[in-house]
Amino acid sequence: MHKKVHVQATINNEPVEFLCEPRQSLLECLRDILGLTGTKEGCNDGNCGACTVVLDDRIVTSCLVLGVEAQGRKITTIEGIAEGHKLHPLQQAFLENAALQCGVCTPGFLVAAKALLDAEPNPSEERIRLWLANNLCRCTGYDKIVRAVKQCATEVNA
Amino acid sequence: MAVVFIPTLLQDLTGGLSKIEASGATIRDLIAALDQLHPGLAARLTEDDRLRPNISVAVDGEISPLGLLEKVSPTSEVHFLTAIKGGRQSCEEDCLSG
Amino acid sequence: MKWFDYSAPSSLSEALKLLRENSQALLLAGGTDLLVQMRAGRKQTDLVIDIKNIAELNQLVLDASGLRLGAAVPCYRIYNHRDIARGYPALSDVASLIGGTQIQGRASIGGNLCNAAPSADAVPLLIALGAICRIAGPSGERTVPVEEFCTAPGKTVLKQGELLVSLHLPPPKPHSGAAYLRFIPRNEMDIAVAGAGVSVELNNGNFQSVRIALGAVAPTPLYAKQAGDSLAGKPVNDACIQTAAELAKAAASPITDMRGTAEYRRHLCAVLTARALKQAIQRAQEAK
Amino acid sequence: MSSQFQVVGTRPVRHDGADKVTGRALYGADIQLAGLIHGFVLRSPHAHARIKRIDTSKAEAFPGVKAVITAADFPVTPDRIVDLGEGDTPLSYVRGNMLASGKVLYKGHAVAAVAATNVHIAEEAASLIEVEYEPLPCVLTAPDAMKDGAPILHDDLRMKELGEATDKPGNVAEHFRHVKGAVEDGFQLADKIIEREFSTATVHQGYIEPHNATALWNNDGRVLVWCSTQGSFVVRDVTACVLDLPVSQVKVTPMEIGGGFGGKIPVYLEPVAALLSKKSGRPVKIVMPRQAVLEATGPTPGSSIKVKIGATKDGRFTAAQATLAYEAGAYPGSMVGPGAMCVFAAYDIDHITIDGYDVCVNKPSTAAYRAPGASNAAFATESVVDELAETLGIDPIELRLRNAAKEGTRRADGPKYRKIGCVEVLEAMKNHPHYKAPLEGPNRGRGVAVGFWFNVGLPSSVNIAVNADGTVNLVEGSTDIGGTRTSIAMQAAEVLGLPAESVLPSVVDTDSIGFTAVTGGSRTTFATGWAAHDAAQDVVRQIKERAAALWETTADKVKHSRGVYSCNGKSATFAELAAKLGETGGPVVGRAAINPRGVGGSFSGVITDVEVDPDTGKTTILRFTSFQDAGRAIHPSYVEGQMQGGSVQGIGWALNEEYYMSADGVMQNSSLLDYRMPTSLDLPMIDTHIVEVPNPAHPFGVRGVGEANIVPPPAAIANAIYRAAGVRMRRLPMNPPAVMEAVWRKP
Repeated sequence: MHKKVHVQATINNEPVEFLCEPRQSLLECLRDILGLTGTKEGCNDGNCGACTVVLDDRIVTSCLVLGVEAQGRKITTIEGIAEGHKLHPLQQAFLENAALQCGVCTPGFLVAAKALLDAEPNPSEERIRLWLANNLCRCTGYDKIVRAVKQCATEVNA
Repeated sequence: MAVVFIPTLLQDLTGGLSKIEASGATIRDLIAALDQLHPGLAARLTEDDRLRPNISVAVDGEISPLGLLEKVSPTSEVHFLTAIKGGRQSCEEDCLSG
Repeated sequence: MKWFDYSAPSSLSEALKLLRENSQALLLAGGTDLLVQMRAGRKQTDLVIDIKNIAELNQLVLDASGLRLGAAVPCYRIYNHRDIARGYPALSDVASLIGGTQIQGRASIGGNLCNAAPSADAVPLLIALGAICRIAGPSGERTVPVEEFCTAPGKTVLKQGELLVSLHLPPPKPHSGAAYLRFIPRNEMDIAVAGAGVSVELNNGNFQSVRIALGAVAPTPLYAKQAGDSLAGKPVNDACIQTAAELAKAAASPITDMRGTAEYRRHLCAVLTARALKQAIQRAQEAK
Repeated sequence: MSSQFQVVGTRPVRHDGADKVTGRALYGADIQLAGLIHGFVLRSPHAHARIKRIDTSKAEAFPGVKAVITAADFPVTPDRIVDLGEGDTPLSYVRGNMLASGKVLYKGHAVAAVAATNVHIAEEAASLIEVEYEPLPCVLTAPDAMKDGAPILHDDLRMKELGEATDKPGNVAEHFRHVKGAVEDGFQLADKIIEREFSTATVHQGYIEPHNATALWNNDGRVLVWCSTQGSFVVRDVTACVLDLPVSQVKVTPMEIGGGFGGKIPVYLEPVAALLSKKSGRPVKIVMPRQAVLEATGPTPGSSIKVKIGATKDGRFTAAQATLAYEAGAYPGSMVGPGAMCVFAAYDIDHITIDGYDVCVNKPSTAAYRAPGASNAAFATESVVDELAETLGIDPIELRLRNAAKEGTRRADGPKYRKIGCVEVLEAMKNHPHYKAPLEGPNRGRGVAVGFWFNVGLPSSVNIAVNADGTVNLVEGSTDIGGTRTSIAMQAAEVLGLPAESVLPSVVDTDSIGFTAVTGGSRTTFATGWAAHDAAQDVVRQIKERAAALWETTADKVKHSRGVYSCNGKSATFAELAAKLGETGGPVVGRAAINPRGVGGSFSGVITDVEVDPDTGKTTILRFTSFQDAGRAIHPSYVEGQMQGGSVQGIGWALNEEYYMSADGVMQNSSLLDYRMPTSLDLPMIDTHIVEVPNPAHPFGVRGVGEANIVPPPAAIANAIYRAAGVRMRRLPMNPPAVMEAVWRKP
């Protein structure tokens, strides 16, 4: 008989335990087991970035991580970006710049862009575009997304 | 009298005429009048007392959502339009996208 | 995906034991190729062995003997390593070319090599840099020059029960430089239509030695030995570069597929080889 | 611009913004229900084959499997023509595309479905279904499918002309023709005639969210559906029709939708999920894998187009002729109709003939994609116009201005234009700094093109309930793909004299609002916005009555201006009156259900600068400016967003996107790695210039902005590549190998 695996991890600064099948991706575990549906599935092969989460200190596509690999790791999802009722400045910048249309890629972009600004407070437009090239958006043409990230960087530095 | 533009592919019934004047208060009346002049036209434009699936009607440039019930004035221009997936309302209705 | 079990051994010996006991086991490093292939049904297994907890496969050591690069080291650790950026800038380039930011958080150079795709970005450069593969298996360890590692699309010299532990790069020589350039239709997130990795060692305005390797133009990454050797002792000028580029082109045997025609790929071999040589020469000239 | 409005033309934060930046917004795949199980669809490995036998017994016996269905599980109903919101289509085609019966017509065609306790089990069980196929030769392009002796998809298909069946069997479902004037006479008047042939590859809308559907066949017999769709009422009607239920027995709750662009109008999964639910007694969720999205939903047609235009020396177009053959995919109904309506729509030409062919091929059944059919057509026309401009020595924008369609111009398909903004768009392009800026450097070129999309009206319903705190709840049925909750709420706010934030919009299920057509055809801000305007007026009327009751006068004496009601020196704000509804007669609900006329078509234009690498053929977009007549921009940020999004989809279409098919009909690039949509690194900022020529019919002048912006980009880029590299590209995509090979062939 196949046995599920018990996994302990820290997700959005909370200790979490769950049971999963080894074949279930971290994305499936987040969404279907833990109810964290803010992380989206777009392609399930790492090419669209909609399922981006922070795994320890790096952004990854959670569709290409097995849930069992989360054992002992620290994960941040879109649900962990805002501080309580206060939106993160990047979330605010996305709203003010109309940097989303359908919004399904938005969680992935926010998680990825926040990781960039955490590491590099004032990236150039070229740097932003390169960093975000693993995140596809089909609605906006990226213009307003890049502007929102840039504006956020400028404001935080001001 | 209203001016009715006959689609190319119906002109076999009108002896090649592309424009016909006819009178009627509604499209239904107009088609009846046209059928008097050129028998067979009504059968090509309607079935079961509604416009055929591939036909829509425009009155004064405005595709009508009402079809046979659309009112016509004596100065109206009426086009019967054909469309690929055309519903009663218009072929434009099929061309929906986000 | 069919059910599989998962194991994450913390030592090389434990991993080798698991491999010995499960002949169909698959190794998981970054998973960016493996999980995609398993989901598409191209690979199946009853056991996935996660090799990321094994120290030898995570080493990243730069010293007088060169660079020891553990097979599971993810790309970002390579390009974030300042000394690697200084000593092996072309390797930093390659690590930042594979996939996008998220993929680079997981994907490893070792995985790129073991996946054995003809288009693997890291491999032509590893060949040009003269990398050696350290392989562990049931009968101990062995080493294989990287140009001999891939044997066919998706196939390598790894035998039953063996795994790639690390890659060893010789220390950079004075007046040497390397570069890898690939051609993709987009600017990121794409598979190479063709790629060229080169390393050059200069001596008083002449080429001392040159290694050239090509990607995506043969069933395996291709060491174009003749093209590189043709430059030894020759002056550094456009005519010589062009001659080597044409030899590289002649060495290629590409296919026509959705990424480009055979003719186009051959053409790109010459273009990319020439461009990569120029970049490597510049690096060599800037090096001490 | 104008100060006549308080809310229209401003840029408030969208009402659903907080939900969408925190991950709380619930999209179709996010729904969780007690007892939920997961479905997986088994798909054909062949592009064309007869199904000899299906044996599902092993799948049914697999542990964890709760239900298995095939086309045999559909209720047996006679074929008929049904109105499915997408036009009239035979039920057999709609049903056949959901689960094949008899034959599979494309690789990826659904043949069976399994529901199990998790998706991996469902997938594993599906692999145990035995399907015996008799493979048949396939045909993949319109020109090949039109040849004598081509493999035939539908044995019973006979070509139609104006709805009349002929006895011609084959793959051509329909041939139609539009004639204006006498085209041969027109060509006699020309000094220069250019005729060229073009082809475009099949491309996909590429929305990031895969199709999904969850259904529960409830114990009371009602079918409840949660899904991602552009039109909840279309899903309701199609599901009811396929399952042979009255529409009232189906309730569709539209979840947030992760992009559509026309591709989420057709229904693929909902009736399948419902049947699995009926069989298993459990709610069933199906999420399409990305490969299935590419292989088995509706891309937009590949096409073969011939365009011929004649002009006088001084640049007047005398005649134009086009033949368009579009690939319908597996079932009749390509977008050749609208393509034909748009092919010469930007020009005032006396003599035109247009022939259209709708051709079945062994590829997925095509669907709408943002101004469907028009980009293909404009690529051809605008390339020929550019070549004429060069030959005649006339500036390309000037040549277009000399021939621009205007009010009173009659299109070849019949209708005369009312007030349109074609000339205004061209003038804006001519005067834009981008067009005047020098373009320096080798291998660089600038191209321009224009495009048209007619937009649509269609029914919409809106209810507005007044809250005691002076806000209102606005309820509507248009799924919100790009911020339309806000553009609709803003129109109500303008009428009510309230800030946008005081109108709280909700998109609701099909039980809770009157019929509302799909979010498509650029209609939502136009038509549902109009309904919101009318519903708000209904509220104002009722509030006046309440004020009149308070002030002991009659409603006609009460004046309303910007949220303040007054009469004989007394005045009260909307909020003050809203607080007194209880004492003045109870709740106030305004409503409107409309089917508007007065649709205003939208013209668009592009100026772009490119650089072509002479060694690789790769095109880089250096600068890109999009122009569009919005009529009125309700929320300019989201108008710009539509223009930028459409532009970038057009850039992808132009440069890299295509269905790369093997000879046996298998898409070789069915992933987002190899179906190369533009990434952020492939693009510059996309500049926008909104033109506003108000639509005189609409209360705020709205035309609709969702689509026309994708029409000119491929042609503009082709024209720019010509100036950069000296080659006229007549096939899309103009990817690096194609450009390189054209450069090699250059004389």
